[in-house]
Amino acid sequence: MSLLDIHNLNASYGDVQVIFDLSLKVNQGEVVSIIGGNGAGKSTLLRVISGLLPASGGQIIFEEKEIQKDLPENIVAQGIVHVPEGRRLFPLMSVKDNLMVGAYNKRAREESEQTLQEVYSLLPRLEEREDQLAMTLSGGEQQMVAIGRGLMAKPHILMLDEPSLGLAPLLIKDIFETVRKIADQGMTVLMVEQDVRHSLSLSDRGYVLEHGRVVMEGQADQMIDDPHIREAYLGM
Amino acid sequence: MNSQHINKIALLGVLALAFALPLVVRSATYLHILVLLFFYAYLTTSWNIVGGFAGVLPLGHAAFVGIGAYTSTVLSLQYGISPWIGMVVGGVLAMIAGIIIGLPTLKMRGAYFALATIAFAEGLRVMVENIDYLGPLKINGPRGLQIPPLETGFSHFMFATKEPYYYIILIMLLLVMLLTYMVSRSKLGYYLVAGGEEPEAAMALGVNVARARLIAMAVSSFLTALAGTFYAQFSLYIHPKSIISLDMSFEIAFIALIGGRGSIVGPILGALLLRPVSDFCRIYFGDSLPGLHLIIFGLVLILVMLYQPRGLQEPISRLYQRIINRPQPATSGS
Amino acid sequence: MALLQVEKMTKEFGGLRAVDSLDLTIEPGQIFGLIGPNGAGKSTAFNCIAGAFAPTSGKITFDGEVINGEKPWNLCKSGLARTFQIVKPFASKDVLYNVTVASFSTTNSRKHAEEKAMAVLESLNFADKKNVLAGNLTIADRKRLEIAKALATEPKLLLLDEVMAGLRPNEVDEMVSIFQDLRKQGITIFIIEHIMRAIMALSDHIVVIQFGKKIAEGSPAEIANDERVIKAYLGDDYVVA
Amino acid sequence: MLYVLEDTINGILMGSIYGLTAMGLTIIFGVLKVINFAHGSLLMVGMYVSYWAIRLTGVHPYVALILVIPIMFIFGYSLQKIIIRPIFIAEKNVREPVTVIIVTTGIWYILDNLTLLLFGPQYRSLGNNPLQGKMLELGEMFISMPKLYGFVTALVTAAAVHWFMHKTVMGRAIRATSMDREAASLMGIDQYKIYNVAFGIGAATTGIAAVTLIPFYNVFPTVGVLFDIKGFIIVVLGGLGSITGALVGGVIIGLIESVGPQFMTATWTEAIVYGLFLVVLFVKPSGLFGQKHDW
Repeated sequence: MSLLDIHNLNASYGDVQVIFDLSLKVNQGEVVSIIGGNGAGKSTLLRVISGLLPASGGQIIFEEKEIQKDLPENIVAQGIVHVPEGRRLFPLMSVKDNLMVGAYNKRAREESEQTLQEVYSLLPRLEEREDQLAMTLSGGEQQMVAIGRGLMAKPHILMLDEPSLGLAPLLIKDIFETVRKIADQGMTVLMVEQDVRHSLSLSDRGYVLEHGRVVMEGQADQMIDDPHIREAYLGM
Repeated sequence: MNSQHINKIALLGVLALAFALPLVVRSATYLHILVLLFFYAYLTTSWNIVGGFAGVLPLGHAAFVGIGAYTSTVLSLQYGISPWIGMVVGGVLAMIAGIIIGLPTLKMRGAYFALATIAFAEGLRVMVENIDYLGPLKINGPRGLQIPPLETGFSHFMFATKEPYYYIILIMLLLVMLLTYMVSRSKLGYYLVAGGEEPEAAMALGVNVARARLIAMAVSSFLTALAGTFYAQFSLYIHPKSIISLDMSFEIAFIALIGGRGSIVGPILGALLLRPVSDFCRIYFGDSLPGLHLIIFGLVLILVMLYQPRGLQEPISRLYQRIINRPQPATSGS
Repeated sequence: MALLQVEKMTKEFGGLRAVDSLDLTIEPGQIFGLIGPNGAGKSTAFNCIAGAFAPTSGKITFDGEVINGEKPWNLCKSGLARTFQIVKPFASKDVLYNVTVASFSTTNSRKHAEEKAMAVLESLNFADKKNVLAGNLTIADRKRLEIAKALATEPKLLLLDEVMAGLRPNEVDEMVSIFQDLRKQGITIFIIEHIMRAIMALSDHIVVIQFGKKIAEGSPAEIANDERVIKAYLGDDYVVA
Repeated sequence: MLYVLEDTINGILMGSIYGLTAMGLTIIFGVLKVINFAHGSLLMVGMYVSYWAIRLTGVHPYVALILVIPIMFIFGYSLQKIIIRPIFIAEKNVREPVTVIIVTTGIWYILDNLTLLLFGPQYRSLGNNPLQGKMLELGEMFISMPKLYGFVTALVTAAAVHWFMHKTVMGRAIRATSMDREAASLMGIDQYKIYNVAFGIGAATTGIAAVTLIPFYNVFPTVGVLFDIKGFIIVVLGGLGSITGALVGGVIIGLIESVGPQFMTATWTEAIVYGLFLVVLFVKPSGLFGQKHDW
């Protein structure tokens, strides 16, 4: 049994169906990338898993329990943590307070001080800036806080939505390096990315989404140079 | 007989009933209640042009009632000018006030606009309470103004019985309903609705939303002030606390919200529902259970907002449609 | 003369440059595509042109007039119409009412406005839905309504912001043919779209932006094989085969 | 000259109490983004609770806080949970929750008139109490003791709220929710529970304000209306959502009301307050302090 198992998932915004009969799984300890062009439904998929958007059909099974009807706050409590697209930090709170809010769920709260030290040792820059307001950070630093905030929730699976979005190439390398470190510590990661090359190079497996459907899946190292991916992105 | 015919007959029937009512209702008390019912229906219909179609929430319309009432009363008491003329002057003054207040506030988010209108009305009330003389004009501060019933007759807008007042307010109500009906089918009406529902989209389609709202505000404040003159001539006594009161401003909004914002019949339904509650509670429970009608207003308001947020007009017109369509199932779409 | 000329347009949000010195030239009769990865600044550029906000610097000329920071309702009257990425129907009113709001921009008479609205609906094969409440339409129909509203303002230039997002493949094809028809009628089209298949099929000319800057422009075939474009979309380590 | 100084001091003291009465309004707005039109009624309820708590137990007015704070917290919490929450859920996708404003107006009408039914229209005053008529003599100036108590209480309450919002898990969760509801829910925060708590805290601070008022202010069913409108003015002056703004806005009003009568009849000061409000609304609708979360 996989850690996360998704069967025939459907989801809509109002009457716009965005996810069609989508199935996917993530095993314990894996890094899985979901890639695909703009508007393919990647972010929506993460929003459905984390409960922000209700599924209109299908099942999401996490640690052998159906969760597709649970509220976001309960899903976090069970160990699925979603680092949203665009960071979504709390702009007028300090870096440290942002991180501490991450440890809101009961499971994480008791160990929050210890987790904070772990996050600081992984991302030392955050400790230097712990009293700074989140809105005053650069884009790369904000993404680090967002990832750190996600780790504070003690995830069993960490879902990252376009961590490289809007960052300059050098910073993108930093971010992927961080993701690599987190994965090396044994964290299961489900990542949505546009940066095909980087994300697949640190993943075990990958899925390609197009129009809300899985059109390709496989071992990451085999997918990385597949010409079909280019076609999926550029339309010809 | 199709549903259009039934509609016409129903409309004529209601009109005939409204005009015939004073022949049946001989009690001055009931006639008084009916006059106030129409008065509130009129006010709410005027309110609806800006509060309903334009989708903002004005909560200070009593200010315009006050402007109308004071203008015509001062002009008639001091200069012997017929209240009918004073009525128009008051309307124009209220329109100017409406434009001044609307110019900066109609662009604001709803809550700010609501607060600004409340502050305007309250500020006006406080000022009237403080002013005995405005230049040569006697306002008489907190004591209010009494209109001595000297000469009756149409040109004096003064009558010995209630019936003429009944017909005047009925006709005023019908005219203002006709006007809102025409507005709702005009470019202005379309622009108000569009700007109220999706301002950004409306602007992209050529709608200057702020200007449309300002026009609506001007029309609405003008019409509201006319009722102020009526009220002054009907009650023969105006007083800042009663005519520029928050309670009146809120009651107008409540009637519209419960009846149905932005619909032509909504204000009438709301007034038919709430006014009798208020009057009968006052008559029968005024001493033993003071404020009962306001508790009922509050409860009805909350329930309507919870279960029929677009007002009672919607389920009632659905019910009406079902009744008139029952004999022969809906035939054609044209 | 170009219908729309954008010169050195820059838009900053609190120090962040969303659009950086962008130049675009749209000729009359063209279908002009603007693409770029997520967060590249496409929507910001679009919104500056459509008048939703004023650019920080630069010059936008439409039909011979400088339109920087012009109010949206005036832009509409001068012949520039737009659609919204998130469709914004007047939900409590029916389709005909929605389109009539738009056609009022050229007339004061309700009768004329309604007639014109009907003509637009018929041209889009949409007349049978005229009495349906906009709030009850399917997504494909809402997108169609969005286009009908824009057309009813009688535009010279139609700005389309992701009108195909959320459509099924056959609906996308239908949309593509609608735009091709519109071009035949002489309407110039400026389109932002994520569905590559559609934009590649439609456009005469495509500009690609990343980090607010233009990185490539040309015909669809040129764009699809441009190394910078491929790297922008697939990551800058991507090996271009 | 001395009179002006005395009036200024008393104006600042009374103004800080005004600020305290409006603090709950600003907290609730900061989190729910809703102007609670029933806020004055909350104050009125708080004053009746304080009045009866002090009357029935005979304790020093400020000791009654032990009862008033929890009662008002529970009252506010339940009001939000039972009446406002369903509307919030129904209007989840609406940009501006105007319906919620309307519903709070309904609550205002119900509370005020229910109180009228229960306690009648008469004015009640605490009468004999340890703070009644107490004056502090500073040279030749007389400073009202109950207002001085109120001033200190307002500052302590503001500091306590600030501490709570910054140093506790719940406080941080409230701040997070006020900045980004969706991101907060991704952190495991139940936004509706946060609204309940924020409403409870808003009502509790209003209860504290009621206790500071009751030693020198009459209570009657419509007492809230006076403070309701004053409260709107204060929070808009100071900037909706800002606690410092509420205190500063309150002090501005207090000063106008106490110093103004040196130069004009007292009722005119009220008109000036409305005028100032409209001017701020037109010129700087975000208020003097903007919509900053300084808590």
